[in-house]
Amino acid sequence: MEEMAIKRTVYSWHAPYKVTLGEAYARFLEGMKQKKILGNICPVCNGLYVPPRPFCDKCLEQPTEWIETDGMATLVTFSVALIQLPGLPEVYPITGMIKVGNSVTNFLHFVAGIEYDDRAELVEKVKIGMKLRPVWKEQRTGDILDLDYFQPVS
Amino acid sequence: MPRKVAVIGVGNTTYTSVRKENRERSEIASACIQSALDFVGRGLSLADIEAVYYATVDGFEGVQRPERSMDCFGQSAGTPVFTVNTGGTAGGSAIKDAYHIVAAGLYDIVLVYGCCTLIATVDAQQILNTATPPLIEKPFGIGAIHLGGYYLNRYQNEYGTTAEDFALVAAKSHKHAVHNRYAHNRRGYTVEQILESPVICHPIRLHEICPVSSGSCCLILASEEKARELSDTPVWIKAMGCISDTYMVGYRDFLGFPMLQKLAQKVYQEAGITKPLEEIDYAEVFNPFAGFEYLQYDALGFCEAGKGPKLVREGVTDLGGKLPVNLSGGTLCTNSGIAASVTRHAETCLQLMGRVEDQRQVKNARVGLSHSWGGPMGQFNTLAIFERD
Amino acid sequence: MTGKTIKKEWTLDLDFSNPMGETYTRFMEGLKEKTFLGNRCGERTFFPPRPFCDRTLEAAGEWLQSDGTGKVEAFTVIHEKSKGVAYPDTEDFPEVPYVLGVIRINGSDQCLIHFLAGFDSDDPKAWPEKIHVGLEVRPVWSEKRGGHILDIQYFEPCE
Amino acid sequence: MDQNVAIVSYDLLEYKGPNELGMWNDEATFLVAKQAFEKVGLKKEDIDAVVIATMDGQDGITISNGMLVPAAGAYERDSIRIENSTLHCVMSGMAGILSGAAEVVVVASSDTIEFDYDYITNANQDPVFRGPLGLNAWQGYGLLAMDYLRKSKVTETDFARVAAKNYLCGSRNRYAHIRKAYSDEEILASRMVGWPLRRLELCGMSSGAGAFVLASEKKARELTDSPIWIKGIAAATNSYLGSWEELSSQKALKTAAKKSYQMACITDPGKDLDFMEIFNPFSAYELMAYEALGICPEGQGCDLLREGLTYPDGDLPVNLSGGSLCTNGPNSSGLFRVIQSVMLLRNEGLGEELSNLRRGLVHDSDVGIGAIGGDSHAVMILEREG
Repeated sequence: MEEMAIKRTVYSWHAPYKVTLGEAYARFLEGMKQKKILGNICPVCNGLYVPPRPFCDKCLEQPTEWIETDGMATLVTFSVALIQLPGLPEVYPITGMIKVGNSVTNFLHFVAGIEYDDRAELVEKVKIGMKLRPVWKEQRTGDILDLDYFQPVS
Repeated sequence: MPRKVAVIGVGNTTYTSVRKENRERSEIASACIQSALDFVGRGLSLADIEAVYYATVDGFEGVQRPERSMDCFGQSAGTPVFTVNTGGTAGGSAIKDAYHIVAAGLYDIVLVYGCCTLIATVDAQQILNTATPPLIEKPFGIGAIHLGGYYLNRYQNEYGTTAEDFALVAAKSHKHAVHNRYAHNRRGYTVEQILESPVICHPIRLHEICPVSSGSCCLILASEEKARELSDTPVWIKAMGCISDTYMVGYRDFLGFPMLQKLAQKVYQEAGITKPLEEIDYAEVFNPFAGFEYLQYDALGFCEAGKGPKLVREGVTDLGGKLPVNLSGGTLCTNSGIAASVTRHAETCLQLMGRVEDQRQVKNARVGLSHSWGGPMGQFNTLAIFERD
Repeated sequence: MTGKTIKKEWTLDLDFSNPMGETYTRFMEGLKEKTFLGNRCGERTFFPPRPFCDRTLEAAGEWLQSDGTGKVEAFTVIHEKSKGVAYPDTEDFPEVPYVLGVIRINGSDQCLIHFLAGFDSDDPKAWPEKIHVGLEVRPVWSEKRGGHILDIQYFEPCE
Repeated sequence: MDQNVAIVSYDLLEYKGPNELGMWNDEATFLVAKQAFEKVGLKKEDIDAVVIATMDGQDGITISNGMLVPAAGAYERDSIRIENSTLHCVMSGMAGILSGAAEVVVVASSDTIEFDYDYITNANQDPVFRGPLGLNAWQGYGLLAMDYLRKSKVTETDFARVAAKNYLCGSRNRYAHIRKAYSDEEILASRMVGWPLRRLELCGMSSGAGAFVLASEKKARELTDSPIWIKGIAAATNSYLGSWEELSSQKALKTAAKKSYQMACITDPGKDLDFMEIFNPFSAYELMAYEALGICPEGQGCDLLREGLTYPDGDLPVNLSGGSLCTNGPNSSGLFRVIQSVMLLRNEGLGEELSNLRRGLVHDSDVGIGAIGGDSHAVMILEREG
């Protein structure tokens, strides 16, 4: 058979979804609007969850006690994207695992507010164990990105 | 009493880049299944397969539940297809379930097919980003590579691992992939070439990242009675397990793979293994990023935490060493999505059967290990121990 | 629980490029030329063609050509417009109400789903009576043909 | 089987309309799983494995099982997700127990999200032949219903009547989403969506969640006095391409039924079974299933209905829960039927006094995701003691 250019079906999905989130998510996101980072505490293991959870994975219990943290945090680990990766939103180059207060879990968020010319410099400027503070957006809508990023406390 | 279960057949197709892939997904699958049937021989045909496990992440395939429209699994005879989707571990999860269902006596001969998940993919990172929790973690645009960064950055910070250490373990995979006819990237990058490649996501370099491949892999599992009838080299599943972590990425501390460590304790106990480095003859671990192999050595008890680079420098995990690992080139050299998790098991079985290319065949391997890692941002691990007669 | 909730929306946006393989490519290239191709797999004949036999996995054999006429085996009258994936040329879809049919191309051991149109009545309520199982139909070709299934605009009664 | 597996506990939410639950999938799953454990005194550490019945496209997240498994107790435990049906998940759990890998397995599923049913069931079609036609599940149902209409003596009035029977049952079931007893006339007067099917003959989408617990015989005896035993279970899958005869003959359902009857030593299903819960995403399907399940000869499904045999007060009531027309969680519809059947067998109230049900059949399928071809079916026989 002669060489034949194989056809491809080229298309995109744009599938819409709607959900109503329950209390743990709703309180947390409402808190964001007011520049508050809330957490909740498991009644069995006493672990503090920031962000809060509808249930404690380990104990399978519903955290009942809520607290407002001061937002001060520690950088557990991070990754620096040295190039803008195709197919991903254009965002700050560093995302980190951020432990707020004495949370037993980490908060995935951006680490930014650091001056640089070249992304490669960031690898040296950011350190595991660094102290961080939250930086908020002016316009807040009850969204995870109401918190713009965490910035190293110098 | 549960029955013994063996892997008796392995099927593979050629692997290429998804951009160069011309075959329709059912053509890839039918070729792959036919190669497994031929591998077993002895007149085994599609009609003898009593159930099929299709391992996928269907959202990535461009068709939801694509196996529905692939008439290559014996559906014309009503053969049941079980569609398993647990992310990158789907192959491992499916093998585990197939093992259970044969051990339980519900079927005698089953096929586990690891599909070429990324065949329709335009952009792998875009696809992988859809597996993060929307609304809570997805807006940060993290793909698998960032996750790799979290683990390897933390590992490096803890143990002072050098760029050369990471390149060394990558070069080990690349070196052997050259000889693997079923590897996608067979360029055989050296340590120098790897160190010259750019850092994409600190500390991961380009040649330490898996390609986006097309191609697929399948296994045929059989009950003891059928295995003895159909194979001279059955590879028995000694023990197999799966472990689940939390969903939100933030619930992991990224220092090593503690879940894999817990799973290994359980699976080793079941298989009667107390000294893995001494008792296991071959291992395939899931390394989409070369450095993961080090974290896996720690978790699987091959060495003390952080001592992986020493093992590699001493050649312990290379061909001729005490416990060769990833002589297929690993996921690092071929990552056809879900197929890669089946391949980890296929490669170990092939090594135990003595059926790989001479240049990378481990002599007299009797006990083997296979690992897969996946789920939303690495939520799941599976682990299997194989043994031949 | 306080019953506090928050509403959120999102979309799953993904781009795909799905290879058709040689058999389907050849079939689609045929449509471009207003020919309807099929093939033989063992004892059976398939219009459209199959890449392999679903019973034995053997590669398909001889290629066959048809004028695309066939018979209606089942149909439904679609009264509601629905949203679907934006495949190429779906903007040329028929307006509701329209008829979706199951067609067996003459000689084929496999059916094809496609649109049916061209009945001598504008009243959709009358269509279930106009169309019957066994009705002979033929393809009506689209003006612009890019090598895909919508190169056939619809099937119409032969009479 | 030389060992038995039982359903020992369950919990189920009252179903509502899409996006009306006020919880996300993980929250809903946690709620039901926790309840199911507490009913029989199970603790998190007693759970050996979790099996999830969901599909990514219906959750809007790829690998969406990740979100559910910890909510059902899978942290540090085995878990898997099987997409075909809840009964396929039961087979996974059973295999785990019979192989000795597990003693207690949780099966869970939830629906809290609203998605575009037409869009997703179109995305379930192949992208070469059917997807580009805009084909979706409802349109496929139209083809199947028309075929049935032409092949048997069934009428459109029978379609409406079987739908009305479901709505009648649903109206008495507090777990059902739609609880209005529509009459034949109302159903016939509802708008024509795809001839011959009208809006009230087609399932909608519901939100809800449920979980049930499978246990080995030994463990089941420890946990409960009223175990519900799985006496038979089997699955089969249909071809996607093929002759219309192949695609419309319900071959997979027939195969699965036959195998499960064999396993459960059922020789005359019409007599040996006390009730059935059938997936009926469109009115006609229930009648087609009567035939495929062997409770009447081919072409005579409508006779059973006309004679009243499958009504709540008949000899073999079908869909006492109200069926899929009243409640259809896209992920959890099979789970709903399993739990409703357990409730019937335990006489734990579905609004109707039916205390003599001893053995029932549950059917589940993914025919609802694409309708024409490629559908998997599974049939399970459940039985109580005494």
